[in-house]
Amino acid sequence: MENAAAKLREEAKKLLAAKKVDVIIGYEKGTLPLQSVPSFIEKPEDADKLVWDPFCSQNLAKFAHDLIHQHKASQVRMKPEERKKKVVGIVARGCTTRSMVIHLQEKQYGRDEVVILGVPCTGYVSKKKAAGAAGGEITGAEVKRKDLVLQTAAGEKTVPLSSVLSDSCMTCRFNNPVIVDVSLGEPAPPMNPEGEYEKVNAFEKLPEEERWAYFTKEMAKCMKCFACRNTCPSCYCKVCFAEQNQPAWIGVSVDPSDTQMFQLMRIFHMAGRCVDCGSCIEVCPMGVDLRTFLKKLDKDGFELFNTRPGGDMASPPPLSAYSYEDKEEFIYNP
Amino acid sequence: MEKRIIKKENLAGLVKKLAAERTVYAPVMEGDNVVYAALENGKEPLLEYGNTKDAPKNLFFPQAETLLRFLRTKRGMELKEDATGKAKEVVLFGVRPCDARSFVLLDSLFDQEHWKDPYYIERRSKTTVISKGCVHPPYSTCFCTSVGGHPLSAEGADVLLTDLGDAYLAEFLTPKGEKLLEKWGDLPKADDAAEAKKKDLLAKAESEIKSKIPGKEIKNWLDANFENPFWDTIHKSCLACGTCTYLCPTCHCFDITDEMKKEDGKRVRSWDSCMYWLFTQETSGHNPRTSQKQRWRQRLMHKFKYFVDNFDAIACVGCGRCVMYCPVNIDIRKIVTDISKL
Amino acid sequence: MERNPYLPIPVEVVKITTEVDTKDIKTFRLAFTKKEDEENFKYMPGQFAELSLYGKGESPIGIASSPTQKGYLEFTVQRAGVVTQALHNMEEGTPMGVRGPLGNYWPINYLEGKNVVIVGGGFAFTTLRSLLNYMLYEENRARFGDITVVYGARSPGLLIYKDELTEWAKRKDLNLNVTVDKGDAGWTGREGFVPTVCKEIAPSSENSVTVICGPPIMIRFTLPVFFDLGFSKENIYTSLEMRMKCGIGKCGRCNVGNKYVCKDGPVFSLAELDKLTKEY
Amino acid sequence: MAENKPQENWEPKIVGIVCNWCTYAGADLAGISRIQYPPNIRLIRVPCTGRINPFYIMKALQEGADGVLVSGCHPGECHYLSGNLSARRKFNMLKNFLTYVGIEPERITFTWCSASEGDRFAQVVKGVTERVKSRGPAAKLVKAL
Repeated sequence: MENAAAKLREEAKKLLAAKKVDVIIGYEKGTLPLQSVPSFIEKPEDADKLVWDPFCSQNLAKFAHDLIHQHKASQVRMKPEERKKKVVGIVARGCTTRSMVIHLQEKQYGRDEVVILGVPCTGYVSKKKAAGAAGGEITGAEVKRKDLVLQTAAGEKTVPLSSVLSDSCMTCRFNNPVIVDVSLGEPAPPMNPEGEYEKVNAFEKLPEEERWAYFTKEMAKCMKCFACRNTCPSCYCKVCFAEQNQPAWIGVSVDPSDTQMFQLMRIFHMAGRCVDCGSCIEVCPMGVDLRTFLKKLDKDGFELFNTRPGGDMASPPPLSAYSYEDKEEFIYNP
Repeated sequence: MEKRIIKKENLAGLVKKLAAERTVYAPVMEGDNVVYAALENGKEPLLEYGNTKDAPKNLFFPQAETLLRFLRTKRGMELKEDATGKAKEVVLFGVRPCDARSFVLLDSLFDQEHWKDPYYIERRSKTTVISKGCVHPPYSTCFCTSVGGHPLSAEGADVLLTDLGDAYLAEFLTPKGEKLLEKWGDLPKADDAAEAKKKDLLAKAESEIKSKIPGKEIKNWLDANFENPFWDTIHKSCLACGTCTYLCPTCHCFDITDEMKKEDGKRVRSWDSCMYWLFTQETSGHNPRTSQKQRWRQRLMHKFKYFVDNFDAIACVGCGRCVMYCPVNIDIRKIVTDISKL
Repeated sequence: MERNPYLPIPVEVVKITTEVDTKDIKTFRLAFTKKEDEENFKYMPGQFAELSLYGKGESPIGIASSPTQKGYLEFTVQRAGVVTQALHNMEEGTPMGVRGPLGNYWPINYLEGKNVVIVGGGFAFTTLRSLLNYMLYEENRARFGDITVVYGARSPGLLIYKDELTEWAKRKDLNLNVTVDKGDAGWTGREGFVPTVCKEIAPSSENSVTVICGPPIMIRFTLPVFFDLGFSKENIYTSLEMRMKCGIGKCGRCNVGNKYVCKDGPVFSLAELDKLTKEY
Repeated sequence: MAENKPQENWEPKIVGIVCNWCTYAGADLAGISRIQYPPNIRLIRVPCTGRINPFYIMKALQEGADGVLVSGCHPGECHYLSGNLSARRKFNMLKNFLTYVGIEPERITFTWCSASEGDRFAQVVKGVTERVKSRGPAAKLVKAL
């Protein structure tokens, strides 16, 4: 992992110095423990800020999309021949590259507008799980080989790294980049993708009322800050349905149905587009369990249409394709 | 002002006694989060906690509040009722001094001489605030002393509880607070020793606050530097979510929307956030704050300059929620410190 | 305690006038349902009010009538968003609400004894019309010096208050200059942009104040003309526009620097605007 | 929220979103042929089932519909060649998803019904009304003002 970080800085410097990219989106150290936060490096000498560690949680594909689109928006009034292309370098793990595959399939930018610095990934630490393990405020955190050492007011606590990884990482099928321009390390060993749908399978078996009770309980936590939507690389609509007012899809009032509606609609918009990067869950300040619901769409997408979102450039997103042979057991016949 | 002593084991009982006759909001554990909730259905108030995840402003300035109701009639839409005059007497228990201070700041906005906000004022005047001092600052991100508060501040509280170790010192600061004392009955009077101990505890607690920011000092820079390259450096990783503003005890911007269902309708005031692009978007398509850079500048300026200009106080109480829960760790302490070095 | 400022005052639409050929600007005359509301609604030219349509929302609109016109309020509204669309679909006799008066007003006291130059463009002429009618009112006219008006629109069909323009043109105590960017077959008046016309008329800056309201592009090109004529920034007033919700300085979106356009504005002199940030 | 018990004399409100070319014509045929079917359904005509935003279905539930029926041309008969095939994928996932979160599956029905199947249309509406009736008035997702 340390090797990957060193190689990352070196490659970033080269790319910036050679002006092959205008900016590198990576991670830098935050002000709090467990935080490696998005960073935007524009000068080669700043590349030393870049880090790559198990605290790099966010899917950076969102920023690649935003930067390219902001740049294009700033040039709409220019003559076509005067417009400049902005090339974005991006530190990308498996899920980040999958999101980029989705962007490319959905024609959000060209392959020549991004330079992918692919990093092998062994998962990132879930802040919620780490907080649970520490049992108090974490004032310092450090990775020591396969362990995470947490400092708290009560003292030091060591937990195995594998026990505090994000749920998405533990069952990740794509922890190595699926598309890459500059590779920053040997492929990482596989995680445990077989257990991917365990939770969904168990949830499906619950009685209807229990499922509904769990759904409403989780959604009751949501305060509609929209952090989940805004961090999601697949949520890039210029005007989100949640903001439309002619007509308004969701109301502002405190009635639970409005929050439930927002989440149902957002989650369903992820059908065939969610790469299970876990960013929405990681950023949620209230700790809403979105994954149980998002993963169901992933499972259905695979079982019904045999696709894995962003898995490779050649396979189309499930809802933008069709086949005469698609299953239709759900169709009602009187 | 009455000063009494409450034995540690009695506090929960006293709170429940209040809860038996009126609604008491107190920090409770809901799932993994400590939040304010009404003590009903046997919910237990938490006595040991850092701070709640949500700010208690929700009680006076709810996330969504009905301003008025109307009805569709044959003539057209007609006003049915004004939603003021409905608030009940409640007790808000266990507020940290920083959050209690936020009420004073919100008062200066909602309870101005001209244009009083009846909804806020009504709830505020019917709520008795029992504050719980921080003899140990609960988080390393606490910075109340840098923005005009301190860990045992009584500002905004009606009753202040200070944990003396073996018992609580209870100071009944306002007439509203003293009314609670009548309900609680005879409590032993506090002596000078308790007072002296509180002073020591305050000094100790203040020294334990390691996070310091030059909150007041940056005002001159903000006055002169609306345009400055520094503003290009903070917003890049911002997700433009509303976490910081929704969790902030002093953020008070809102939206007003009408909702209809069949013939009934209501006008709702709901939280809004300067972090959203829609916040200032005009119907014409013009938007005075088009970029996240401008929105971040607005947020910072509002807290550390505009509010100071208008109300002579920084609109930040140093609770550290925005620091702890920002998804991308944009740290207002760092920004303020960076500005002071410019 | 003062009246709940969020509670609209009940009014009724009594008259709707379509102002322009494109039919997307209409003037609504609203009469108070209760007599006491009418007496309490004391306003000055330049102030605005929130037009409140239950079920649709509210929209801040400048008051186009003058306080000297008793018994009703008038608002000239362009169809643009949810509320204004609904307003345009309304019929005479429908009840609705008004919240106000809100904001500050044109500096009437300051204008007294001075010559006044009114410059308006397009449909931003509404509160200027209020000011003009206020000053032209019999009892008020003597309080002010010479009044010069420059009013422009893109085409003759887009001029608003056509009847009043005809009336004003007949008056001797008013120098009215109506111009259009481009005339049509029936147009016998002046052609030309507002800044050009201002330059031609060249009102004296001696003891004079300019009140200007219009699209930003017009303001941008007109101001230099007045600076050249010797007008100081203290003697040029304009009105700002911002997204608003509460109208009473609380909801936090219409601020320019530490001033709220709804409460401390919308009227500012250029000298005051210079002290504020350029974020509007 | 607890599920409501079917009340006496309660009649469900069902929103039917149907395609212009097949099912709407089928409904017409049912009418012309004087085939009786329950009056609980309110039809919304859209050009094609492929045009139906899944949000419409969720929104109908929020606004208080007790059930939603979506019906279009049989696969292979779409006026726009493949609209109903795209729709089939969407609705398959939607139905599974809403059922998964705990919405009663009987409330959301998808079917095909061609312009010549007036009889089938009546049968579908009859069946759907009974299915919805068996679950009582909708309570989940319904917005209270």
